[in-house]
Amino acid sequence: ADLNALIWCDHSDPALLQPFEEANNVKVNVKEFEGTGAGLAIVEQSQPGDWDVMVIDSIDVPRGVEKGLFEPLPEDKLPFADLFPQVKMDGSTVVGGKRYGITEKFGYNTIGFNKTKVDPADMQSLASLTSDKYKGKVAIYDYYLPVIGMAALAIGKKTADLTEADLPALKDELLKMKANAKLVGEVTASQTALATGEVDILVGGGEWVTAGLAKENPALDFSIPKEGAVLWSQSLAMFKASKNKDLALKFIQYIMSPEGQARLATSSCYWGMPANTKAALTDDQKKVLRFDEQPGFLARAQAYPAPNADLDKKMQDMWTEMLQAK
Amino acid sequence: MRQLVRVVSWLYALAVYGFIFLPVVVLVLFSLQATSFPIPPFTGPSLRWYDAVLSDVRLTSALVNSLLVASISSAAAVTLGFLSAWGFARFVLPGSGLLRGLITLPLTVSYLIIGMGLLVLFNWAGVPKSLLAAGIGHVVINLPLCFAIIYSQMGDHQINIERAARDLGAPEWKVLLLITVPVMAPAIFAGFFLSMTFSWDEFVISFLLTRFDTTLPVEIWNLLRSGLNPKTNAVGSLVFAVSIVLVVLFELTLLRRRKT
Amino acid sequence: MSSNGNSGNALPRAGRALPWALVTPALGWTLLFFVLPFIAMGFSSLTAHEGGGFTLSNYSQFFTNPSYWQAMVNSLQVTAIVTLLSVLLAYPFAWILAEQVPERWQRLALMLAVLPFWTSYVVRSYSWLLVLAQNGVINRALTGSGLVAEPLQLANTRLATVTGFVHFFVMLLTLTIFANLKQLSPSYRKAAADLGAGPVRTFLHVILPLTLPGIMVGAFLTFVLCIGDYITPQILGGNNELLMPQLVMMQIGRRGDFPLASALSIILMAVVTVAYLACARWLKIERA
Amino acid sequence: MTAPLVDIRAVSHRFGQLAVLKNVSLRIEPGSYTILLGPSGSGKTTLLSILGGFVTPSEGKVFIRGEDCTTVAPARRPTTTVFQDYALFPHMSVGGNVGFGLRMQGVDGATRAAKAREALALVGLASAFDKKPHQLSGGQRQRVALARALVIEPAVLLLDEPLGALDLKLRRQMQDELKAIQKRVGTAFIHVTHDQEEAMALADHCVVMNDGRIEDEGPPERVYARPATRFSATFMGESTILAGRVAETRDRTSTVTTPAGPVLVRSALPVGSAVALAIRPEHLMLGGTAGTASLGMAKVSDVVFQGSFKRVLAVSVEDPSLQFIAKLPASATVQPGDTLAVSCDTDQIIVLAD
Amino acid sequence: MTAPLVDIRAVSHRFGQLAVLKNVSLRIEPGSYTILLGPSGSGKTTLLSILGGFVTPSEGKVFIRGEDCTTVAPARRPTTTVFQDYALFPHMSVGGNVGFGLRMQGVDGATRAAKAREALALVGLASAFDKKPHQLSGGQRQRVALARALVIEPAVLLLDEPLGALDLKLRRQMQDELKAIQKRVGTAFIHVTHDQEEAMALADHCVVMNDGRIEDEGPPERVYARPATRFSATFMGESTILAGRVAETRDRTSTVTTPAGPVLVRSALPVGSAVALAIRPEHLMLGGTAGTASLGMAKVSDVVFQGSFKRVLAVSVEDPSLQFIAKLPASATVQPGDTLAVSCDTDQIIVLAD
Ligand SMILES: Nc1ncnc2c1ncn2[C@@H]1O[C@H](COP(=O)(O)OP(=O)(O)OP(=O)(O)O)[C@@H](O)[C@H]1O
Ligand SMILES: Nc1ncnc2c1ncn2[C@@H]1O[C@H](COP(=O)(O)OP(=O)(O)OP(=O)(O)O)[C@@H](O)[C@H]1O
Ligand SMILES: NCCCCNCCCN
Ligand SMILES: [Mg+2]
Ligand SMILES: [Mg+2]
Repeated sequence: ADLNALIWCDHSDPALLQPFEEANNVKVNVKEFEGTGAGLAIVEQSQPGDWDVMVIDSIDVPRGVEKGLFEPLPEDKLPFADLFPQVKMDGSTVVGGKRYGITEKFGYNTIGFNKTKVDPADMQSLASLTSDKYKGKVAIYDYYLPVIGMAALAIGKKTADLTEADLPALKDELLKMKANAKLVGEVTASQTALATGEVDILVGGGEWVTAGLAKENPALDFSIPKEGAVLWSQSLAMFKASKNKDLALKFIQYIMSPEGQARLATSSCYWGMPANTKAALTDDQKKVLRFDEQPGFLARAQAYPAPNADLDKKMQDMWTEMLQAK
Repeated sequence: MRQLVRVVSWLYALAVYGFIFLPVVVLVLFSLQATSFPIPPFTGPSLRWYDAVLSDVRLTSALVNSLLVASISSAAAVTLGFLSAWGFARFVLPGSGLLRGLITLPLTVSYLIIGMGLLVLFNWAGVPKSLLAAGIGHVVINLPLCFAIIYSQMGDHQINIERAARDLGAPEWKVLLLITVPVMAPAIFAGFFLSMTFSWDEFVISFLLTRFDTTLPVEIWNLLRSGLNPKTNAVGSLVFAVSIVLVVLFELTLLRRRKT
Repeated sequence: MSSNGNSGNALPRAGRALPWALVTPALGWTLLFFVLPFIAMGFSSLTAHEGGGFTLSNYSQFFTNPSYWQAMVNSLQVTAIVTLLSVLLAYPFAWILAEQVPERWQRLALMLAVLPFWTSYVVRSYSWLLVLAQNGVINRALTGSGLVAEPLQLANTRLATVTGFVHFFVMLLTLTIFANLKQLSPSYRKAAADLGAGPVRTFLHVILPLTLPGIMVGAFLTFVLCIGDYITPQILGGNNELLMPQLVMMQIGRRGDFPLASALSIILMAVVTVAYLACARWLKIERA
Repeated sequence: MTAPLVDIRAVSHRFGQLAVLKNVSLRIEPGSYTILLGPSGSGKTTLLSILGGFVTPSEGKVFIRGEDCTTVAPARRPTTTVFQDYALFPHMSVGGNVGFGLRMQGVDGATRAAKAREALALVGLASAFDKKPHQLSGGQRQRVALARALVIEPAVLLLDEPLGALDLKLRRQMQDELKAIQKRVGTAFIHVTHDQEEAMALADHCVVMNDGRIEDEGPPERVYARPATRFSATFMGESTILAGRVAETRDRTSTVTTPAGPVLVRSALPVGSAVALAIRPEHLMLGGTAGTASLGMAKVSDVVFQGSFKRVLAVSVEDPSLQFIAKLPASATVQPGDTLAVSCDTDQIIVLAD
Repeated sequence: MTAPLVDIRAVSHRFGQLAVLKNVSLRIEPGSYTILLGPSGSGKTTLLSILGGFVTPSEGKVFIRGEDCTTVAPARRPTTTVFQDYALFPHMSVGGNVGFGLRMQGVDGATRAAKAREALALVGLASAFDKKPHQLSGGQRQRVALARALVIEPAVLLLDEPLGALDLKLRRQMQDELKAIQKRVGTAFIHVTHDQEEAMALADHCVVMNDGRIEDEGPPERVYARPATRFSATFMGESTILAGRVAETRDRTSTVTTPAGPVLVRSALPVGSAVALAIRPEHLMLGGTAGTASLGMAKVSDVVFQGSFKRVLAVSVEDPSLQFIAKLPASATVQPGDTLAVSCDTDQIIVLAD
């Protein structure tokens, strides 16, 4: 039987999937999506049982649970003890006392930059992103939640507390960023822009951009500025209607295993911190990911904003407006 | 004066050729790049990205999918187009002008809209996304094309040829098989070939209507979004090479046809 | 048209069903997979994203939210520029191929001119990104030769989107215009020359007006394909502005908002229809 | 008298509002060569299509060999059509074309090839068996179309302007061949043309059509010499037409007043009635007073040498709107500008009821 | 004698390897109507294109009004061409078409319209000014093309098979009109055709071409009555051809041995040389012994009534490969199967150097 997985692009790396496929003699069918909204829409358009596992923003796990999509995970069969405690995200992954998601990978939406082209000291403040000094040298990662989160940090708000009342100030901040920006791009476009010198700074960048490119371009780096950074964290969840729950569990176990974690962390689409502290990473890889600095980073990081449906739509419209701004 | 026109023409033509070939040359050149960024300086030549492409199962199966969808949907489009063109050209049907307009209408609609419509319809009807769904979409865009090409070639001369066959005792299906199809073969072939080309290259409908088994353009799009590297150049160059071989074959067979 | 009447075939009574049997599959297909989806999309566009129910809000959003209708303005601007530029570039090129290149080389020259047509469309846009990038071939050449001091911003601009589009449509239009020029009887040209028109006036008074219908067909095709395309602006435009297809895809890709996407598609369709009506008189297919 | 091979009874046909055939009746004898002659749009092709079964008439019936064939499909009629554009199957060899009808009858390959070769030999193209139609000249294609139609031994062969696409020299040559072939095979031919010379060269029976009606029919000599109507007098060869009125009738002879003066004709016509007199060009005499009927004086406006004769146009001095058309021997010495007496023999004057 | 209007001097032309014109020289007089007559591929269009300036000859020169025009562009020559497909500009009205040449000369709108109307009136189409070409019939389009060419008052009008696309009846009618128009305007017309009847109907001067060479030229009467070559004897009207050998020559008379027996001809020919004798159909006599030269007996194989005459084919009894073609008066009573004596007048025998 095949395993049908609704995933982010890092999971489509053959280097990650093939060992699992070979070991279990199955085929993993993957479908990529971008945001949680899109992912849930795909599920809605499918027949029950079409999907087995899903990758989802940790903070959005409750949205899936609300729709009755997910199956609780057997904690005893998964290496919960080995996870970085800060990224277990029990506030989101545990609903009604049951655990529906397990964090597999995390990182920061912060400032990515080319240290040979900018003053690293400037990168300690979010204010630099809107300063004239870097006009036209900036790219913005095209995903509204983390970048809105960064805008919130820049105006001194907590990402968890955002309400509709904050939108005008956030919009102001976003428009200022846009005025400085050369482009607003998805994963590859923004990575490419930074790597090829199209821009020197990526708003929303982080290890997920710079780590994978470190070999090619060691000048790429990221910082956690004094205002803090936005923590991204992705979880795995299993579908209640899955016809292959055993296999689904095996898959989650594989991803959470030290080998699986190492492969996921360094997958071709983007790198990121493994949630499992025991991930079988080489020293070089750990260094690139700044494995050892994590405790300090995590302390200053805030989670993704988690708007309700109404605010979410408003945020997206605000984002559209930012894109259209000249 | 004539000389001047000649010189200016040459320069202009060269400039346009340059414009047309610039991205292709760059594409192929940097597919041979040894490092991960397909931008200058050139670090190749190396075949590692070709290697990577050929060992990527998703890409190769997408290639097979694309060929399947393109050939089957084109065959369907050309069959439907041919039959209807024949019907409209040979018989007086009430409201013929309007019905012909209806068949050609999708030609005037953007692919995105056709894809969106099918997506909404299939959602509503509970039809799952699949290559088949994308293939249906491709028939929608190619049917009017095949119809228009074949219909425009069905002149009165062909009408008399068919009448002659009937007159000599051929039943309708023999007229179709022995006369109309062979006589219309060039137009049928042209319709099929164009459909293949369009289907082969179509992105948005396949993107909206497939799930994991998808077509090459969608897979290339996915590849693009998983990081900039010369693998994309390598796929592109391979596709280009295969297409050129097909086009040259097409030309040769067509030319031979014309000569005999 | 004169002898079209010939087609008035008298079939034996048993054969009366045949014509319908021939055209029904195509008509059925079109009704089922083109007209019906349209109706479905129409219904969908009148429902609310969350919770269903009849609403006009998907349409009113478009008209009241400037960042939405700005996408239409952008689309129309880009499409107009692309169509115009493509025709202006392709016409002289097709003319040179048809009239300046010796007959025996014309096929080859034309083949060569449309060869890149057969690279994958997605890959073609991506290649332009490489060409236009900050460190791309053009900027390297410009800075390397000292023509400019700083690399120009070419990628991630409307210019880049337009370039990618024009590249594709120059090939398409060259094909159609070339075919049109070749169809003209050589005696028109001879007659004009004979009556005292120089090359310029022959072109202006005879060749151009006679190829105008072909140009219109090509231009309309360009319009339809360009205004509905997602790939090129998405890859080359750098999200510095949104075009309609991007806005539509965003509704699906980001939020799965099919009703809004449907409404936007229908609005886009309406604009294409207006364009169609504007050049309808040139867009007939007739039998040879 | 034998039963007619084809019997068209009171056939009328309309395309939409347009009445194209108006109550046409016609009988075709076995082994005859019938020509349907008439101007463009007169309904010739429509009549032929009704015979071939491609069009079902709005009214009337068609009997072939005594059987009602009005609604029988083309394939099941004992007729075959040779189309003006030949309608050869371009993808088949000449042999394949000629053998097609037999193939449809289920005749086996060898017999088919033998019969096709025979038919090709009949039209003088024995060597073309393996060629493709596009390798043949226009005249050769014509003959292949003929062989293809003849090989299935139809009772009636229908030809729609079979020579229309050929140039004059080839047309003449093909006329001779068509006639010879028809004599050899004995099949009834019905042949549409608008060329009156072709009609005279080929027809046993000539049917003149105009505006959906049969104006005149009969052996071509009769139709030429004694046309039934004014239309047929001008369409079947040229004529000088004198419009006149009957002034006096005595003994079986009438005097008609015409613009060229009073003319005696050998018919008893009602006095006061309007008549038209037609005179064939070869019967007009210019200069001298050789003819028994004088037609006044005329000024020669044009003399055209046509090889074996001279065609002369002359304008009546009495009425400049009257133009005489005459054929004089090549040796005649008239010049444009000459004013000459015009006359003819009373016997040659054709009286047309106007 | 006045200087010729057009003087073609030793023109040769090759397309690649193919020699299409071989050393052609020709003079055209002002106001004349010249016909270039010849079979397909004989180089007529090429010669006309060289005159019009669309083709520059490989060798030789073209003088028009004494000026060397060999390499002058079409626009700057005093010639205008009427194309076989008319080449009317479909997007312009008839008036726009006719006025086009004047517009190119910078003539103002009002004058242009006036002149265009005049030219249209000349060709009998005054009312068509505002129509589009596609609204006209073939013959009308032809006349518009003529008006368009004439309005700029060329010294020479070139017409390439101007009537080729018209049906027979219309072609005849347009021949009369062309001739009349040419007389009215006085422009020299050079007209290409492969229809010998058209040539005779129109030409003042007839040029017979074959295989890139001029075979014969002169007034059509002369070319018909005394063709210079065997080709011209069969192309310009039919002839019976007797191949023979000169047996004896005495005084200015020779005896030629032919399949039909010895024939006397009035020329001193070298004894033993091969000659061909041509006899026009209207000069052959059948039955009786009216002619001065006896041609033996022949069996009538076909008699075709052609209205004003009968065309008779007869096979020589002496040599069945010899076919006589004769024109007899309509009143003749020969029947197929009759065996008759064939003769002609010695004076009518045309001697062709073989
Ligand atoms: N299928 C049809 N529908 C409508 N009108 C028709 C059709 N076929 C013929 N006609 C009209 O019927 C009339 C007679 O046509 P038909 O073809 O029989 O004439 P014809 O004598 O063969 O003329 P021609 O010499 O031009 O071939 C014409 O006016 C023609 O326009
Ligand atoms: N542009 C050309 N290139 C090569 N060969 C040519 C060209 N034009 C004409 N020919 C050849 O030259 C020869 C003479 O052609 P031309 O058109 O002068 O003949 P024509 O007497 O006008 O014949 P037709 O009566 O068929 O029009 C033909 O063999 C033709 O194939
Ligand atoms: N959700 C943002 C985390 C950063 C990495 N982005 C990957 C997005 C895949 N679609
Ligand atoms: Mg007809
Ligand atoms: Mg010619």
